[in-house]
Amino acid sequence: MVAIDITEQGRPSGVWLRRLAGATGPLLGLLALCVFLSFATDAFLSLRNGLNILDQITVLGIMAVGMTFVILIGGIDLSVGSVLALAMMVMGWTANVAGMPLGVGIGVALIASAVSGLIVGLLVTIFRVPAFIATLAMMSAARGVANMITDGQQIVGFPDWFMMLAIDRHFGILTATVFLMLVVVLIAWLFLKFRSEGRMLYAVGGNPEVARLAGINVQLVTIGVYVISAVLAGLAGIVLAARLDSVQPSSGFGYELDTIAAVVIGGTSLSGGAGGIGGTLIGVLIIGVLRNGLNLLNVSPFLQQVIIGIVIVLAVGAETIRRRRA
Amino acid sequence: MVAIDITEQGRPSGVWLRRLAGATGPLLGLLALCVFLSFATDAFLSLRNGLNILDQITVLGIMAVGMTFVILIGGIDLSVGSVLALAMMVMGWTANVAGMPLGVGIGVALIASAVSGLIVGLLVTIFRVPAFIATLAMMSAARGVANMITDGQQIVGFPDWFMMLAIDRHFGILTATVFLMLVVVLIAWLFLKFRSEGRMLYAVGGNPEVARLAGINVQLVTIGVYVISAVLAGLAGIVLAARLDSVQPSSGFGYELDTIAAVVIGGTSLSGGAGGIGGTLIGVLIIGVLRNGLNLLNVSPFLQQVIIGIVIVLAVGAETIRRRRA
Amino acid sequence: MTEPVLSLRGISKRYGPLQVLKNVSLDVYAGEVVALLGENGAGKSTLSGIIAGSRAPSEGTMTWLGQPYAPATPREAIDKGVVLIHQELQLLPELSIAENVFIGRWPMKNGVIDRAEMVRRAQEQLSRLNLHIPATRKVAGLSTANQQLIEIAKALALDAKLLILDEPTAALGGAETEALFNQVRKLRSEGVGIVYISHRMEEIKQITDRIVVLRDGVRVQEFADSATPVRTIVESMVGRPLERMFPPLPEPSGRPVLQVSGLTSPARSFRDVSFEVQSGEILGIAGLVGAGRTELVRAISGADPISSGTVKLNGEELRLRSPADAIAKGIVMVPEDRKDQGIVVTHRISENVVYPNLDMFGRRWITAKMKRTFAEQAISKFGVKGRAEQYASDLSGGNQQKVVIAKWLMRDPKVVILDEPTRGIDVGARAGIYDIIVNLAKKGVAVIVVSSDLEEVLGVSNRILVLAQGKQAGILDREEANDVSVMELATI
Amino acid sequence: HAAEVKKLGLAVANLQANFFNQIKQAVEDEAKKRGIEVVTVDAKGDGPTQVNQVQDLLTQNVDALIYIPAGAAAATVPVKLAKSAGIPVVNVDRNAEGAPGDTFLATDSVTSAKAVCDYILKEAGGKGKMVIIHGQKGTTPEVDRSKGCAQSLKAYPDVKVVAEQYSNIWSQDEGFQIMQNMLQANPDVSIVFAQADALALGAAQAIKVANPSQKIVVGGFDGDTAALEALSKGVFNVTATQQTQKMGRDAVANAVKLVAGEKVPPVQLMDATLTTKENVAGFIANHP
Ligand SMILES: Nc1ncnc2c1ncn2[C@@H]1O[C@H](COP(=O)(O)OP(=O)(O)OP(=O)(O)O)[C@@H](O)[C@H]1O
Ligand SMILES: Nc1ncnc2c1ncn2[C@@H]1O[C@H](COP(=O)(O)OP(=O)(O)OP(=O)(O)O)[C@@H](O)[C@H]1O
Ligand SMILES: [Mg+2]
Ligand SMILES: [Mg+2]
Repeated sequence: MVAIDITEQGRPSGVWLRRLAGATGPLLGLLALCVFLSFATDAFLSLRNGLNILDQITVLGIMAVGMTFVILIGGIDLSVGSVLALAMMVMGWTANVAGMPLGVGIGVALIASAVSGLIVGLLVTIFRVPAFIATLAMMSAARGVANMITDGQQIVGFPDWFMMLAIDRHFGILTATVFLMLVVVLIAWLFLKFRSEGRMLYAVGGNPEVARLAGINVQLVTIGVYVISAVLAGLAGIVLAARLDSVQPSSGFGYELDTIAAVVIGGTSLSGGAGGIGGTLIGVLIIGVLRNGLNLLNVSPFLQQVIIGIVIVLAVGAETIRRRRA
Repeated sequence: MVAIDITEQGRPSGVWLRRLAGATGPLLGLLALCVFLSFATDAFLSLRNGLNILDQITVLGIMAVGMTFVILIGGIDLSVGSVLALAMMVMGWTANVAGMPLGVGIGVALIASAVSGLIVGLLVTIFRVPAFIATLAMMSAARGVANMITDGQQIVGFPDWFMMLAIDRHFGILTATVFLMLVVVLIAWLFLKFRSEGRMLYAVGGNPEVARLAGINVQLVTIGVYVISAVLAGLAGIVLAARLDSVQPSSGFGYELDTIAAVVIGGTSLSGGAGGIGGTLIGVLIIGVLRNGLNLLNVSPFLQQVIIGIVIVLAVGAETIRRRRA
Repeated sequence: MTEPVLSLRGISKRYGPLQVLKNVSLDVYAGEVVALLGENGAGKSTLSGIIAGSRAPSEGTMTWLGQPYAPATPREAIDKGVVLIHQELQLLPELSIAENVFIGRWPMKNGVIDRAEMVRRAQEQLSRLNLHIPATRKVAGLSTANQQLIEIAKALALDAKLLILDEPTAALGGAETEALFNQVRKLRSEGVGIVYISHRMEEIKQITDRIVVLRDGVRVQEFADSATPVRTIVESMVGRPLERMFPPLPEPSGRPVLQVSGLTSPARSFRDVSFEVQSGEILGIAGLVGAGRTELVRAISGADPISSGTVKLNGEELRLRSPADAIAKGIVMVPEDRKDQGIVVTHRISENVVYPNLDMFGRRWITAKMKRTFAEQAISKFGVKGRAEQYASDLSGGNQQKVVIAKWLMRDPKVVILDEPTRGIDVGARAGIYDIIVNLAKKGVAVIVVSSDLEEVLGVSNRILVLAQGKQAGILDREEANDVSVMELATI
Repeated sequence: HAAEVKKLGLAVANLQANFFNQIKQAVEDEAKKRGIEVVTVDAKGDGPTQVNQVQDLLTQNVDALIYIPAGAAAATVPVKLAKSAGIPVVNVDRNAEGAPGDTFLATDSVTSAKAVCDYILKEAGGKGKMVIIHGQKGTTPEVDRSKGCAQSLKAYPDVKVVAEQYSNIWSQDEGFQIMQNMLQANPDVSIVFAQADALALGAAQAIKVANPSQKIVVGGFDGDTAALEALSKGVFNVTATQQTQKMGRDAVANAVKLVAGEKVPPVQLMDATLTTKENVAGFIANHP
């Protein structure tokens, strides 16, 4: 009855900053951090260090994309670190023990991750197990399986081309793995921002009942999101394997908190329905720059812990103060 | 005039099981676990093993009480493990380095914990930092400070009476530390159930705006709860020191997830406003019995991880299935 | 009357650039009921919130019993005897009814909560409202109407000297409303000052002594006599003459679109319901609160499962496993509870309007501009007072309701079900919604309107299905339907 | 009291560390050969967890306990618990000050670390800039290995230590990041001592990525399975291979002796063998 008018018209779009939604505070925090570090140490402000930081955040960045999806729908995924390890071990086993080509190993690893995510998704939707519990259980179980594959041993030695993915800086700039992360981030951003499936995540996170009544298949969306998160964790595992040229079942221990932290620092709300990839990227960068900078400054490890705590609070608290002023 | 609404008369209330609110499933899970273990291994069903299990859950139990409060108001506390370590180191330093009586050390340690909790509370209320971030920051900072006290070294050697608190089984049954845990649990249960301040936690967790409009000082309640949680974490640290007869800054690493898991397994909702101490006790026992039982069964460590994951899901999923039947 | 208990002088309220209240003054005396009227978004709830200490005014002063009065928190207001029943339900679903009634001020004995006393007193309050539910029951799962009554009981349990009721009857049926009015009259006779907010004009006549009208945040008029003709009051509210409430109904085409037969819910909250709705027809569904109307329409729209019976659309039997199935077939529903089912309050209007229509964008990229343009069409068509980028939580209740309706009518549905469509909607806008309903029917849509407002069902329906305790009591034609015949069926 | 060992308790610090995992496997193999049942528990690095696990082992009436302490430093309580249950304890790798086990098997970390540092400092020509990637700060191995390397450094006044950083969980990923950042701050580094093989492997990888013009000598510690293979490919230069197989075998043998009432020395230190590309092949074939 009512014709949809989807022509591009309307007011001039918002100030660029507004696109970042709740992440302006963290962005300011990130900028302040960078400015401070540039003055405090010569080593910080250089192309090479910038590329190093990108290298260092690749794994976290890829996982944080999946975690953003999960948190957007009001969920949580504690299993990412273990799924990462599982994927690594499956890949290593397939390639080096079963002797298949590494490409096959990568495929099998991603499938194993997807299955983990599927199990979590089914537990959350069909069996109504709270996401926290379902992913906590998967965190334990996937780690156990990862360990059992080689009885806790690491596997080393992959083809050279594989390691080169994380080493070779094409055109002197980007390694394949960093490029992969950037592509993942970009696709996720476009997906969330402009695709109807992406908008569904916001609806589900905002209020699942409203979403269901609006004809959105909440269960399917939920399952899909946990699968994506797990597959991205698996992908991060493969990147890590390339980076370390080895796989070990203890990899990714404790990564879940780092990943959730990056997402939440980036302004995505733990209660779901608000936030986005832009903020997550900032959150990931804050963590990456902070660790890099503190090491460059040669700050003692214990003091680093204190400073990291303070900076995280400042970056997020800045948002509150900014809003209060406005 | 208005006919009595039959559907809303409700079932006969007061069934004993219903008191446990959402924890009936987990309770059944716990019982099933105990029955299974009694048949599967001779070593399980004995007074001595029962007392061992109580010993083993003391630290987790005390922390889980504080965490229950926090989760009831819809918050989360990731800092408990670090605050535990901080309290241990403060106690150790005061007693063994500064040379004061151990009693003073304990007092100072509890004060240090309370201050950590107060800082978190203020960040959450006044600066509106999400609880996840505020406590994550405190987790990092408190660990750093705990490490800095002795530059990462442990402190050993406390008076004999102190260690005896965790070892001496009075009347052949309870150690002082287990007794302390039971007292903490009992007080917390009474407090939540019968004190108006306790009910306020449910109101704040159910809907902070409703609580505010009803005249409840939400900020004060919130700050109070984070202080209680931190003090109980500190108390758990002192118990742990007695148990280990030493303090080290790496203690309590990763305990936050265990503690949250115990509370959530016990049926307290992560979105706040529903749950209670009874459930938490069950959650703590499930974790304790499970670990104990798997060791007694001589299950290999890696397989244990898988089984723990599965049992946790079953314990919580049972609740869903039970509800669906009803 | 002597001194007013409460007087407001020059109260203004701004949200950023938006001025919501402008220089409002008001006196309330002991033992009177003042009606506060105005369109959706006129500022009634805002003013109530200021009086009750939950929001601060930007300018102006208040006096309470002759003393300067500026409550910083709701607690201060409650302690002074100023009590507000909020427009939105303020209950804690996981707690018992009794605990909700005494929230924050639980009766104590020996330092612990006196549960027996609490339950006893809560039960007493409930029975004053004719609500016979055990006070020990959890609030979760109660119908909206019963929750509203608990909300009222909560206020009655406080020792109020001034009671503000912000649309207390929006979710209530006639019987519950009458029970409420008895309590209001009792309080008035005890010398309590009462401010009464409602969009139901017939109630205003019944219960209020004096009428104050707000328009766009300005106090425009006062009628000292509640016998003032409704038309005059309404014109003062909307600022223009209002011709009529109900538009003439179209003739149904005679071609059945929706055929329901033998429909029964698993919980048997409705049983063996059969009816059909023709293209171009408006079927009203009436009944007492709890009769099962909501469950019935939720089942038809795929939101709840059915245990037996069939739903046919244009002769084709439907398998409805989810709302998505129903929507795909062209059956859409406007749910009764907007806050929990109709709208994501923390999201923008534009987002909310887009959610049920995501499929209309197909595989295209959805830009912010597209969403805004889409939403702007919807809100301008249905006269929502608000902008597309506004957050739903910043809209007045009535405007939120309009958004919920508007988001569905951007599609091309075959069957439109509206459950309590005008809950909380002002008279002017209500006429607009009736126009929308009738226009839908004129375009050949089959429309179902569920309402507890008898005047409304009678006014917009070609036929009226009456449910009584889940059973189909009968279907009345327009000619035979009136207050008496409907109520007779509803109460068997 | 001459008794026989039927059931052996093995409390491992952290199976995620290759070093401990190797010992565990050696213990289990040796026990199998002797027809002894082993109950293995893994504390995942947490001291209190280990106390619980030792309690559970005692509940199962093990005849002897092989105890690899978890946590930054050895806790005394497991030994005390076992003693009060009348069960002999073989400590491996770490020993608690107040409550030593009946015997203690370990690598002489100080000496071996000195050997590793001697090798890399000499290899680098006795001069240049050096960085040290420590293990988890304050832990016994970290302290001992730092001590050993410091002794070695005294003989090389021309070597300047320009940066020292600490890992938290001894992981390869940490080694990578720490080294990457160190190279950023000090591009002309030529000597690296990483206090564990995982850290060394990470550091070597970071060096490979940075592709510096100068040659960088990297030394590790432990003799992890994967590290030995890497060594054979020249990924890094030297490590000290701890005799994990021997430790595992000896642990079982000592437990048997203790239960049988025989006397064993309270401390049995063994050397870690300096391992380079030249002699690594033997170790890969047959881990000591
Ligand atoms: N937090 C807020 N921020 C911005 N605008 C607001 C906010 N709260 C209310 N408003 C605006 O204030 C105006 C008055 O709202 P109010 O809720 O007082 O109206 P009302 O008279 O109660 O309407 P209704 O009859 O629909 O309940 C509305 O236009 C609304 O959009
Ligand atoms: N979520 C729920 N859980 C349990 N019972 C419910 C729930 N929702 C409604 N009921 C009960 O089901 C019965 C039918 O309620 P329903 O809401 O369909 O009635 P209605 O005729 O639409 O009346 P109204 O909507 O005006 O309250 C009522 O007794 C109600 O209390
Ligand atoms: Mg209002
Ligand atoms: Mg209804």
